[in-house]
Amino acid sequence: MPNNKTLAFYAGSGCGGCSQSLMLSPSLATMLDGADIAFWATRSGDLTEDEISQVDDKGIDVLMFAGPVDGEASVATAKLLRRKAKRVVAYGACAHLGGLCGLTNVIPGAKLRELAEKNGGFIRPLSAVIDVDYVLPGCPPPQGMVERMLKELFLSDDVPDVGTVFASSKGVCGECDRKHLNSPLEEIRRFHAAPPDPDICLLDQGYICLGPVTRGGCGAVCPEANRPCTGCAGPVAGVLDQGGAILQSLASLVPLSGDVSGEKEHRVLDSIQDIVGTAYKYSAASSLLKRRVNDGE
Amino acid sequence: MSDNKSFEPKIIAFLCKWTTYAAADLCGVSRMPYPSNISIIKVNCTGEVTADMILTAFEKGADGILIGGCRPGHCRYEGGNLKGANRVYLLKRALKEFGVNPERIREVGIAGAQGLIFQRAAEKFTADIRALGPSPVMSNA
Amino acid sequence: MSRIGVFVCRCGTNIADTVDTGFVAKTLRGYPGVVHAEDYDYMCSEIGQQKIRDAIKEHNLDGVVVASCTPSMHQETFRNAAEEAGLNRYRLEVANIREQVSWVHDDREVATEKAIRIARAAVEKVRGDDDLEPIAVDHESTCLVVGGGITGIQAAIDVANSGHKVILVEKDPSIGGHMAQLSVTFPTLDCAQCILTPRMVEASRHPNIELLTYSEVVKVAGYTGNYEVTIRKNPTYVDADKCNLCDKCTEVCPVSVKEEFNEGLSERKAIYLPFEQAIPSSYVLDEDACLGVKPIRCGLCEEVCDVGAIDYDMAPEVITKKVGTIIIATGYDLYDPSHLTEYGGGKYPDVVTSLQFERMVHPSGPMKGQLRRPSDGRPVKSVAFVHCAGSRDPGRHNPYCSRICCTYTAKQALLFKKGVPDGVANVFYIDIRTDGKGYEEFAQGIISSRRIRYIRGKVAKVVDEGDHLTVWGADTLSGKRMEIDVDLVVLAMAMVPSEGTAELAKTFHINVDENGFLKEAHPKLRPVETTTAGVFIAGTAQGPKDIPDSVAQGSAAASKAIAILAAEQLSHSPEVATVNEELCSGCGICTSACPYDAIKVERSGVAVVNEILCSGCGICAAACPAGAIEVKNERHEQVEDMIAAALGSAK
Amino acid sequence: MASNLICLLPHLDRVELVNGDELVASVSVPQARDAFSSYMRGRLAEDAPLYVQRIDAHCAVSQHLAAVRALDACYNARPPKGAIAIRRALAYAGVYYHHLEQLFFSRPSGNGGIAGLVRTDDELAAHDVLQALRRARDVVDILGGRGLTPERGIPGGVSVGIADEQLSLARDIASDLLRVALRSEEGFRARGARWVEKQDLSVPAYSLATVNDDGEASLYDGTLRIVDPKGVEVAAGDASEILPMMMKWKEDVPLRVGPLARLNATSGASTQRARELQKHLFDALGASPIHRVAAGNWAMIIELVEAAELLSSALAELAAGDSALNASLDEAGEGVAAIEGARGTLIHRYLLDADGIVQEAQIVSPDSLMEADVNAALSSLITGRGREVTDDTIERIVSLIGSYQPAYLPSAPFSLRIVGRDKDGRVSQEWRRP
Repeated sequence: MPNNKTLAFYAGSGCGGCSQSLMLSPSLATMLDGADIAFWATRSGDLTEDEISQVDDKGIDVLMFAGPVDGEASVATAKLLRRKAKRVVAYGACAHLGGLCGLTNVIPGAKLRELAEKNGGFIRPLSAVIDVDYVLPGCPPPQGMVERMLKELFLSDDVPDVGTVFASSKGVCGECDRKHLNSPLEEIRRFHAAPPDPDICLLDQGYICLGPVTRGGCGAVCPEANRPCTGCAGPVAGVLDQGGAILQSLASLVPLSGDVSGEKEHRVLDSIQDIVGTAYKYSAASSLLKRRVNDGE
Repeated sequence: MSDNKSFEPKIIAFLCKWTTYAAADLCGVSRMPYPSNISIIKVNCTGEVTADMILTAFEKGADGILIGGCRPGHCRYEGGNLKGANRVYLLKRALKEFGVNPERIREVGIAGAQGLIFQRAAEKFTADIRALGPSPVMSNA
Repeated sequence: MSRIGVFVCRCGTNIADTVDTGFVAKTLRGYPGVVHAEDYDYMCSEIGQQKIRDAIKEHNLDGVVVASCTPSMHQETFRNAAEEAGLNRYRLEVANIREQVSWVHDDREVATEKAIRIARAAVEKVRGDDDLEPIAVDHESTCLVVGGGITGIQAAIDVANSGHKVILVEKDPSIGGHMAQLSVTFPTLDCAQCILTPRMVEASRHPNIELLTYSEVVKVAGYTGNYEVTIRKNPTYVDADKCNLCDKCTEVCPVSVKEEFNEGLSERKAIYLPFEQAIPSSYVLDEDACLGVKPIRCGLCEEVCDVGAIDYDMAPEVITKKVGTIIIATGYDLYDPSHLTEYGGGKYPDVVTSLQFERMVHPSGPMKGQLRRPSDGRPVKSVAFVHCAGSRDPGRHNPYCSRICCTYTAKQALLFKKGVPDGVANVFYIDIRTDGKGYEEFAQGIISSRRIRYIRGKVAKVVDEGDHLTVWGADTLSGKRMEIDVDLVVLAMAMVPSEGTAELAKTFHINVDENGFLKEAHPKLRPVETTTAGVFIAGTAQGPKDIPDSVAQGSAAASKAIAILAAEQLSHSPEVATVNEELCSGCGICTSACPYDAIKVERSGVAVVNEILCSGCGICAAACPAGAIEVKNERHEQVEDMIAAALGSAK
Repeated sequence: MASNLICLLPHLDRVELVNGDELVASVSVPQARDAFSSYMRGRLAEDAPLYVQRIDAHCAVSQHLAAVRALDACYNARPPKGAIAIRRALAYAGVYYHHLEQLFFSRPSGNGGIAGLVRTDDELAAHDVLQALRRARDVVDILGGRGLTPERGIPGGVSVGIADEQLSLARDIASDLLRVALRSEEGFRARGARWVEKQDLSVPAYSLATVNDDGEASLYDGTLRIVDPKGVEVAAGDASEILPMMMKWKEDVPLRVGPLARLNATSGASTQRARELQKHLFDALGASPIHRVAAGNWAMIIELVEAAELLSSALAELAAGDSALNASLDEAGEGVAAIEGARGTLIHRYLLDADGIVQEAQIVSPDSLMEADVNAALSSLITGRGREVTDDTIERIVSLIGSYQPAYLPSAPFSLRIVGRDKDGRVSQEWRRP
């Protein structure tokens, strides 16, 4: 059926992966057939504030917003765009969670932080500055999820419920074919040594995999490629803080040694390196703590 | 650092209903006062306390979090307190990365009969959090 | 929108002195979802309860908060009242504003403000509470007793007498345990066999008791009321029903090994009768000692057996039994004397353990009651008894007191003096602990008779000089060094958990304490219960103790077990973990967190809680990476809202 | 500057056109000093390939492989043949994907890209190209383990081999990709070549590219070679030798990287068809080295054919079920590697601690290598226009920047700002790329 909606794509900043993921969708042509395109900005420079202002308020049926919000100017643009659109999709990990950019919120004492602070902008997920109606997770969003979004938003008579996330509410594990042995976590392993057994659950083998805390819908592509899930689709529906969730689960997998001092368990937990880069790779900016603070440390 | 004299810390205490919660009750029964800064949330076991609970408490304005359960080796649920302690141990490492002083979380193991120990722990923790000053987390929105 | 009623108790002046209860009620009235709030003098009074009942009906309440004393005091009272008014009892929560507010804070303004926050947090909980119903469970009415010593026998008989079936499992070929080895028992000095044997017979003949000797429990599955236990019966190679105890087999058996019952002081054949009063009364072929039953390499016993009781084709038999409760009474072992190198434990033949000494003085023991040195058979004229051998020595051996050694050493010294009136008995002690009924009188009688020399001090060293032993020690009262030559040294060995206790605890999903003894649920209030419902412990498996205490615990455990077995159905708290199938991806992390094996990932790919096994501790919920597991009426959102309310923050 | 990740990479930010009274022109390629290093410090080494490809998704494959190869060097690891074969094929697929996307979807013409394109009645149906792009992405997916952003590269090898059926699927796709590449080249030659011939701006520059043992262009590994504007070799060596030199050069020596440089600094493409197609280019514009700026587009489309050919032969050689895919790793240390990224030579350097945690990280991007070259070109353009700023000047600047296409505009998600300043240095005028 033809799509009579007015739509727009806006990537304020970011790496360009999101616009490619949309462009490559097999349903793209169908979606565009009959649609009005208000604008298609793959970088902020494609579009000025004036140009956006010329669009009627609520004149866009669906606006797809990609890239992080990272300063006063981008907050203002996001708010302006919100006025113009009936429905806003946070498209991709940056808009959804802050994405890899969010790690800059946590880097201590770096030049980056000073620069960001001067600019009045930490990385924020889109939902922190405007109401977001739908979320398309992923870095970049996997094809299956893009397809689902296009179908539900543009090619279906029913409008998805506000709050719909075009991914599974369950974790990646639900889609992973690896054999799960329920092994205790006694040693953290990395790609220093030989790569993991491709048939057995990565956590079972001691590799930190964010599959359990991360929304599925991707088909477990990374574990399929014999690499752990790094969490790009954000936390599953039941938790608020993705990093906290994986950390509590990892700690739970470490068997109690019987020694109440916990020394042996701590040795295992201490061997987890780069906690933030591992547990909050994409979600630091949308974590409950949001960014690094100065607590007299 | 802020003016600590006028600063009244907000402290959430997750207390195991079998032990430290009972110790807090005993403080009451024995009329042993402790700072009113501490608000108690009863839990079945400190092993029930999730990362979301701790981080939510910070996000909602807690300056300190006291986690009180059984003494090590005495958990009713076969080491639930130790499992909880391992989770907090790891979470504290993340807090540190976010610049939050991990001293804002303290774990204690206090038996139900140890009212005095709870009183002292409550006093000490409140004083320590007062010295640390307000948590910067909430103003982070 | 919720319809919640809030009742603020003044508790006379207990709360009202410090908390402005009227203001609390008034403030709560303006809180979202609260449709009724009042304060009253004593909410727990009949009038107070009636107020709750009336308000539930009048305002059609779907939740109630009572801000009063600690929930452990009156939560059940209030819940009963609510239930009478037709409200599900689990929709009532208590806000603790007495013990945790009015009694610990004195500033009225501060306390009132805090009481408001605490009450609001309780409102947040109630807002999320669901109707719950206790879980009813059918159950088995058989009791498994593990261990056939005096404790297990007592427990088995008590349960059997209540009309329930009992399966009594013993790993040795006979029941009786260590008590069967003892000479006489303190403080009455009656013969151990004489009081034990009737109990052994009663247990073996009781119509409700099924005796499984030479057997071990290898697996336990299930939960209270419904356990399935797997038991391995080891082959005795002798048909007990056919064996007529003619003893011909032992005469021809060519293999001799140390006899366990006599603590290695004598020898037995590979085919043997455990002891004269053994039950079941049958010979046993010790497969490890035998020259070979598979293939048969000797066959002499079978040849001489007139009744054809010997059956080399017997094989281990694995059976499963369904039981409702379990009592574990697996007893103790002596600490290995070879750890006491300074005393020559396990090395010098004339340094014996207290149990060996029991056998030596036993009239039907290996020496027929005539004390002789194991090394050269000379009569024993002088003995050094050493207290606390391996006990009360935290650095090197066991930190605890083995409780019975002081008294039995007094008894043993007395037995020695009776048997050898001109003999010299020296007792080295740290201090004398005789805490049982009549024990102090018994021991002091022996000590004050001055026929036995009590020396306060530890033995430093024992040296085997060939024809005698030299005991080096010190008398700490006089400060003198001691060097005594004796014929025999008796070590009052520490009691330790019987071999395999740690594995056994794992099998039964219970804990051991820091010394390896089975751990009770509460050291004072729940001494025979464990943290696993329906599994009880008794006797020296739980810690060192004497016969009367062991028997008392056996009976105590039996009564606990009977309470479950006799119940029509078991009732279980509905506040258990629940899995949101929409969120669970089946990662299985919860399964390793559960202390009770109560959660499993099913074929469907989601975790499933066995509500009957679940204790509602919530440890799985905090392990779950997906937030898919919650404890009923303690859901994540409820707790997060409670936190916000307790902090005075907006949601 | 925002804390957007793109600022971690040196990238084209703006063109300074006027400085007070004096009309000058210069591009600026700023990088927050040590920003990338700060971002990566403390991260797991094996995660580096995952970060970099998401900083720069248009060149995700090149970034991934450059990081992976630099990590090989950090661990002194020599990946086994099987792993190199997979990585090579991935590199070719990445270059193909990039070039196709750049040439058809990210040109600074039309109304911003895709929306206009789909409605274009080009003789090469948009649908076909889009389909080819999707299929190229599928090959990246098969070889890299994830579409757009590969996962397979790890220090010392690859995380896992490729299943049989996947491999044969990739082979089928590859032959189709070659077909589309050849048609594209034909189409370009018919229309685009004339355009290139008209764009007469020519700026002599040094050229940098990677050559194989036969001196031909190599898109995965080999020796870095620099030739002077006359085509005479001035330096050759591996990345660790060339890098310090680059850092000294890039401010003032006009250096060119990318498809045109790969033509100039080598004996030519390593595949037969591409070599034949290169002859057309030489026929039109003279022999190598070619300094006509606009020729970059032409070189790029020939490289599209080359990448397709290389991909086909690499896939043909790939043995499914090869289990020796990982080398043992030495103690972690410092490592530098260069790869011929789609946009030009891309150099990564990492310093790891003994635990394999990143201590220092550096990316030398084609943008930064070419800074001096672009400035020379701009300067030449402005001088030729009598220093008068008209709309036409701006158009020409945009077009010029566009001719550095492989390395410039489309891949930077920032807009190109053209800035005029008054005497006091304040911005008096600002143009944005349309």
